[in-house]
Amino acid sequence: MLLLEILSGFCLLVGGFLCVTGGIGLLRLPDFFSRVHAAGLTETLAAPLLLAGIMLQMPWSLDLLKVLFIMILVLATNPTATHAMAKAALHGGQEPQIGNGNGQGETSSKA
Amino acid sequence: MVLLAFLVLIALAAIRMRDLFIVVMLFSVYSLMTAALFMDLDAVDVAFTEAAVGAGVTGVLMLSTLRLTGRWERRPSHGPLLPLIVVGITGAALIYGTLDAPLLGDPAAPVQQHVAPRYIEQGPVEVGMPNMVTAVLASYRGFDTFGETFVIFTAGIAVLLLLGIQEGPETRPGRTAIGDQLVLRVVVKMVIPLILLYALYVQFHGDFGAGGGFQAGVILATAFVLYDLVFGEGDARLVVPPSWLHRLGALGVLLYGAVGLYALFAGKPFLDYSALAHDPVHGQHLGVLLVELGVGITVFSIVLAIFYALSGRRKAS
Amino acid sequence: MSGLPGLYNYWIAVFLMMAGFYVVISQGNLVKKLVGLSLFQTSVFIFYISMGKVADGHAPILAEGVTVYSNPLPHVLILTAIVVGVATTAVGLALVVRINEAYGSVEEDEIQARDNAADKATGRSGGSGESPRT
Amino acid sequence: MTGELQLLLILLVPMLGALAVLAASPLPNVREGVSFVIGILLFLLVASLAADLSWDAPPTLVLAEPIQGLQLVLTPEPLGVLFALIASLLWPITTIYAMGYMRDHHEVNQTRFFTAFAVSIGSAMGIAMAGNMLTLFVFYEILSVATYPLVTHRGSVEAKRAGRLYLGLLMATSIGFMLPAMIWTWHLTGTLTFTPGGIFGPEVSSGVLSLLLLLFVLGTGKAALMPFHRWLPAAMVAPTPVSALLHAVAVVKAGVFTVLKVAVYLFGIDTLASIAAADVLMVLAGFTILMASVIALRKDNLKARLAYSTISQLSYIVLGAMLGVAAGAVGAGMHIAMHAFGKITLFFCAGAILVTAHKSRVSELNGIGRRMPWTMAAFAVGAVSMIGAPPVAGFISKWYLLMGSLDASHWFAVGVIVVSTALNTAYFMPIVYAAFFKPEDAPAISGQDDHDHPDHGEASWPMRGALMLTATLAILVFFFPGVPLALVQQMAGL
Amino acid sequence: MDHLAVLVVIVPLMSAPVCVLLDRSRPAWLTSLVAAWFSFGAAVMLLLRVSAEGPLRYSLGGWEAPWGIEFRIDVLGGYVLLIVTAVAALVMVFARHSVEQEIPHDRIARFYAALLLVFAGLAGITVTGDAFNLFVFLEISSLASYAAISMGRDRRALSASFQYLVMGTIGATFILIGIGMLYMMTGTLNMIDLAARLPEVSDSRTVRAGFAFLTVGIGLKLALFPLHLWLPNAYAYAPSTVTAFLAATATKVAVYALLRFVLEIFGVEFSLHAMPLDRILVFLGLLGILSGSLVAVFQRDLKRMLAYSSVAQIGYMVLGIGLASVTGVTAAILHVFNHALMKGALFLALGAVAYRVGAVTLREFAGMGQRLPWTTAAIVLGGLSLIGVPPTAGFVSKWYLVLGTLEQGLWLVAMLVLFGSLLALIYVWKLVEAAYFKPPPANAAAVAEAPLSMLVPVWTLVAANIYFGLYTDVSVGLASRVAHDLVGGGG
Amino acid sequence: MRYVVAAIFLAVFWIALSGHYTPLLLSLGAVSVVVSIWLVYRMDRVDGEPNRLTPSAGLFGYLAWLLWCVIKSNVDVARRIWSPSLPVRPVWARLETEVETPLEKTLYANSITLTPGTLTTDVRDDHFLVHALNQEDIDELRGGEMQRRIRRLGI
Amino acid sequence: MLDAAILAVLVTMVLALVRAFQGPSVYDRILAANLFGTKTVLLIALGGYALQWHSFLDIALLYALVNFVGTIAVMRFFEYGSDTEEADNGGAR
Repeated sequence: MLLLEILSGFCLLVGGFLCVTGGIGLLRLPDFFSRVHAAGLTETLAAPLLLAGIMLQMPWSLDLLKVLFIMILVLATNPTATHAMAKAALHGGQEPQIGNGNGQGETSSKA
Repeated sequence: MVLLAFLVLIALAAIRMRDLFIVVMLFSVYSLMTAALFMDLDAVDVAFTEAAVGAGVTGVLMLSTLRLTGRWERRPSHGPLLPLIVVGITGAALIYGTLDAPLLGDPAAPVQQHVAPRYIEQGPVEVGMPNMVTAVLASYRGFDTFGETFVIFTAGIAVLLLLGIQEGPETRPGRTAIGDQLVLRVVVKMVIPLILLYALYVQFHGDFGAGGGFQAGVILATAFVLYDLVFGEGDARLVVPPSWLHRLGALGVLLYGAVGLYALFAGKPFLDYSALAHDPVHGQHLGVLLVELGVGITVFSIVLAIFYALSGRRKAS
Repeated sequence: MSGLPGLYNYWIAVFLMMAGFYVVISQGNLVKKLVGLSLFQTSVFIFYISMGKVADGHAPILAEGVTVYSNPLPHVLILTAIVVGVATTAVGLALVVRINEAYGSVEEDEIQARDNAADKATGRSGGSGESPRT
Repeated sequence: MTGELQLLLILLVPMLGALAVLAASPLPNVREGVSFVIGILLFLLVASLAADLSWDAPPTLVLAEPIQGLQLVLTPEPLGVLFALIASLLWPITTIYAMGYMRDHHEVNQTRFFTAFAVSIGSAMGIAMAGNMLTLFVFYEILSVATYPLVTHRGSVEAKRAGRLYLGLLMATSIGFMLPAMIWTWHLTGTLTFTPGGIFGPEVSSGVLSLLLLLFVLGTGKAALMPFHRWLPAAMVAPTPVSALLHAVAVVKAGVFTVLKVAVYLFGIDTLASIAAADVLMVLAGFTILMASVIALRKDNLKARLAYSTISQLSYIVLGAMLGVAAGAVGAGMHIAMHAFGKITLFFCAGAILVTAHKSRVSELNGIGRRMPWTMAAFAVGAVSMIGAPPVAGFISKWYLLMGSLDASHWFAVGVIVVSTALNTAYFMPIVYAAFFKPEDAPAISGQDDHDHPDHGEASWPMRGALMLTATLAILVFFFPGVPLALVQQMAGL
Repeated sequence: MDHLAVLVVIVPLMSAPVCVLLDRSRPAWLTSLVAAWFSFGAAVMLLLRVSAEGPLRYSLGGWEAPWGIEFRIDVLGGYVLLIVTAVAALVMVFARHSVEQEIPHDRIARFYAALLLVFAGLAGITVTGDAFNLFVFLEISSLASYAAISMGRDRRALSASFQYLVMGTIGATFILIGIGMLYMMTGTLNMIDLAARLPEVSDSRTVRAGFAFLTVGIGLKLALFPLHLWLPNAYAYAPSTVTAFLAATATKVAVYALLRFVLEIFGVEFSLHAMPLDRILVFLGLLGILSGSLVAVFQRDLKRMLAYSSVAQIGYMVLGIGLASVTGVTAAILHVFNHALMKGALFLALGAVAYRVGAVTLREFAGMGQRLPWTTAAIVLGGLSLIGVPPTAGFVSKWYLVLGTLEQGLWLVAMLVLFGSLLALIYVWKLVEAAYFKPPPANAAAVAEAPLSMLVPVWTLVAANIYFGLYTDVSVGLASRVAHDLVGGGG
Repeated sequence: MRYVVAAIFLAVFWIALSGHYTPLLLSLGAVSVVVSIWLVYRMDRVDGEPNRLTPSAGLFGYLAWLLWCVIKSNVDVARRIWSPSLPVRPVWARLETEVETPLEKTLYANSITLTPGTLTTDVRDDHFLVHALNQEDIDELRGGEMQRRIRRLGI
Repeated sequence: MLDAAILAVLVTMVLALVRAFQGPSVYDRILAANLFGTKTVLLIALGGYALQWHSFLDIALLYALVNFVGTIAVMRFFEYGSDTEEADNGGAR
């Protein structure tokens, strides 16, 4: 039991930390496309971690399955939404800011 | 408190923004926050509905309108003084009104005293379902809900009168931001069955937990809205033809009414579900199930019809 | 948060209502008006739900070991009111779409101006001295 | 036939007649025949009612009860019967006249004309028989509305303006003054029934009574008391039969009749004497008499002159009513009858001249007596009646008025009557003189008056017959004033 | 028999989806017609019964009030219900041709559904005994009427309808706030229960604020003077049927709501004496009368003219309530009835004209007396009633109103009321003059009189105008009875 | 067959959600599953893109691997964000791909997006457009580990 | 632990909100709104668990769904090109 609680606490803490990190990233990063990465950060690992954190605390019941469903849903839909957003932004005239020098971005392939 | 602060911030931002797209998005977020607040105030069912309706349906409908009317609001030509005065007076009146109001959460407030205890104490016994909100909604105040169903039906009629639905498949939409995204299509196709089942789950579990016909109808409609958004309206209309919708909507309302009339013909008052079975509580249960079904069908079809009507409209050249 | 003393909840609800109300009566864009209307209504819902809350109460769904429930009646009322709100918004949006098709604009001032121009053109101006605003 | 039924028929006959006229609209002869027959029928009805009426227990016919406790009720009383008799007697005569006039004058919309005419007479009957103020008011308003199409009959800009003024003034005064007065009275006393001796108890202060009286009398726009007299000259754009019957008899008499009724049956003659406003009104009436006479003197248009003469004569009645003595009321009542015969004759003549000679100005009438001797003779009779000289009807009523004034020691009233008689003479006699004794003018510059009929003769028979009949009546009444006098004295409680 | 109370609302309500299912114009019309007449019959029987036996209570769902929702029909409710159903029954007869001409063919069935919903909503407001249920019915009728109004052929119908939607929704939300505050202080939504429990808490600020919000909200729906801006355009550009129906019923029902809340639930003592509502109502009523009538005088579109006239007429009703006396309230209730008769007749007649001629401005109206004699005559008679010329119904209500003002010694008010009548004379007379004393436009095509199905309702209402100007046992009798109940003998 | 699998899956979903096992609710659940499947069947008929994903051991293995990648890149990105100098040099590159079926493409694209630091912005027939925070991320993708694993799933 | 996690989520929401208000481009706002929505789901899940709300998971599930649909809808109805208007109108404020 203690193990579970420690594990849960760890998950929650790390999840929370990553969550805030994503938020900071959202603010700090220079352009839209980079910010997408930051957003992805909070969603891909932070969300499951947080959910896992409460799963570990919960008594065994069907609710656990529900949390799992939520997790799957979040994991399935968020990257998709992010991807759709990125694509839309690209077509909507957002120029990705390309890092100086070493990236030979093939911006010409823009549709 | 934090939620309320969020709400205030969002509301202020919504006033200042002139990009209506953003305003609508903020409104959706606002709704979502309100729903969270409702959760905190123990109003589970309301939170459920607000999330599905305010953030979901309303937002989508507004967005589809914006597509037709343009994104930018012009700077208002009138000074804000007069509205501010009106708002100031109204707000002052409201604040004045709250001064004598019972404090938040006071168990001795009149609200908690008079009518409510019976719902809480007797509701589960008399109507036979743990969710008192559903008991009150569908049975004690079933007639309000009957009216509510008609409100949504009326809205459907109104939108159909105003816009009509273009029948049959249309050509694929023009260059929208989603375009023809493969990833989206696959994921959405995977998610939709879950949404459908979830909606039906919500429909039939209103007795036990949050949810009920209205929420279920909205979620079910949302599934098709999602399908329409990603696969284009042509496909969506082949799956659920518009010509079904207004008929379904009417049938749902009639189902509700028929349950009421059945009671009436059985010599009981209108909507008295105990007439439906020998055991009154069983009758109540059956009645609630049926009327919730009616509500669900109506809400689903009308919401979808409204969405079809708005999104199928072509931009005036 | 549920232990919040007093009336702040109401006051903030009032502030939000007024924010929505302000949008309705001050903005010329019809869509924004509708957004304001929805804001207004949603805030009224907060007001209602607040009054049903019982301190340390639980959601009014029968559960074991829970004795204090919040009042279900405001919830029911607001469920209905939410439906009314979305219905109104839907009808309003449909109207906006039609107005946009008929006038080519969704700005109140422009619509007014176009009506007046049409009036002058057909000479049917009926002394519409008061310009309906708000 | 019971009294109730008679009353009902008196009201219904003209109204149904209006419908019959409408129905007969495609057949002009039938239409006018119907008009005439109904007129005769009505007169017979009124006469038979008058004949076997017992004043102690008059029949009462309740029509409806629009206000709780306040009915629409018809109850004949002497003055009303007199008014009804006159109106119904003159109606068939006017119909005869109108047939000639309308055809000779090639008027359009004749069906509308005869229909509205019948409705007007019907409402005049209603006014006459009204058993309480509300009933009177109802028919008063119907009369205003029903006569409106007659005034605007021609549809010209001028006619419409006149119609607007007509209706506006009549409605404004009745709704603005009479209605509140009525409602206030109802509020104060709880009744509006015409009661000999009045309905106001001693608890109503004289100040309130004064105000009420002012409201009632000023609210009776049809009495054409200055400053509410403007509609009457304006209404002269109507076809002459209208002017003759309605604006010499039915409408204006309805007005003064109302004043008289209010004075006698709501306030009571005795009460009236103690009310300050009565004196104010008397002065106003006197002023109107004199002013209108002076204006009449300056009018060249014959119908306008007659109209101002009417205004002046009407105020005699108001004056008489306001004297606050029985003799004054008798004089006023008699004047309603007496003035009618004279004035209708005058209007008939004016119409005949217009239709036959196409002349409408006094200054054009030189020598016309030689071409239209019968017409102008009748005119002379009417003029004498207006002046109030024997042996014509006008003398009797003026006599009683003078008696009343003396009775009440109202020297102002006496003075007014004397001076106005002189003025009357001044504006009527020159016409008679010019018609018979001045040489005919040469036709005006030819070409301008294409429609002039230099070789016209006497008016056509219906017109001539009608005007001679009324002139004869005017003289006959002088010699046999029994019926009207008896009725009026009954009213005044003598 | 008991079930009539609920059937009177349910039948039209449920006929609406039936119309949608039928989806063809003729059967839809027939359904609406039957539903409306059924309701009318039911309303008559209910009123008879209620006036004989006292209020009728019907617990919906078998749950007794205050827990469940109840219908409660008393004389006031039955009276207004009768007005609504009667007008609906007549309008439905009228509707067939008019709707076929004005509404696109494929939408007729839905249009009837909307019309039925408006009707059922209004009827529901009058019978319900639950404050929140009233709000629900209000919204049903409002939403349906937004749609129905927007079906007018002029594009301004759209903007008018939108404006109505915004203002109506604000009004409804205010009502919702008001109901919420009352609920907050009493814990009940049932009207009788509210009335019983309010006095205990009536000096709390919450109740006062709730009162203010309810009144303003109803005022918006009522088109009370400064809040009337939505009304003229909405009435002017809506389809004829809708205009006639709404003008004759919608504001009446709002007056009903005002009476119900102000006089019954809050009680005279609180509303009119503790709160200064009486003076406010008198003042606003007067302003409404004068401004409405004045603006009406300058209108050339006849529907607009009559719409402004409606603003003025609402002023009369509100004024009557503000007098706070038995006579004043009698006048208000009576005018509710009479105004329904006259405006119903007038707007229906205009609809008949529009059916034959198209637009109805003063210019088109020239010579109408010859072109459409029966319809025009109806308009003239209706107009006379509007002015208050005896022996029409309008006169009777004006009588009571002026009597009410005089009882209170409000001389100036009485004078201004009558001045309003004179303004009405002016605008009605402009119409009469145009109809009878102007030649028809040169290019006017010869038109036949409107079909009988339109003329009969029009003339029924006109006849009612005159009948109720003469025989007022029913109209005044009921009104004064209600007024006595509401205000009490002392008032 | 597909639908049977889907139905079973949905039934499990229902049972998980429901928590009430009365005959009434179970039968309602059955009805619900049938209705859902029917609607999905209609959709498939219309759009011709039926869903073929069936759970298998390989898939779970892949997911586990992906999770590891995600954790790695998360740490990496978090480190960059917190670093005061903000060491990001965004690049945008074309990534040649060999995956064929729509499902594979979806999985690949989503996997790329799912790992922070890389983001698929467009999916083409034979290449993706990928945006990355740093060049190294792109290089790693070009290493093809992920693509290989996906192809091995054979979906 | 739980409280700390909730706090973290709230902080993230604030940050997202800041981004949503700042923009600058409409995509940034959409992204922020989406993120905000996701965080709300987490908040409901965590907070609901902490405060023992009834059926909070159903609601979290629904929120996740709505958030997704909302974002898709924004993308769908957001047409290319309209973003250029932003320059013409002088900024989004």
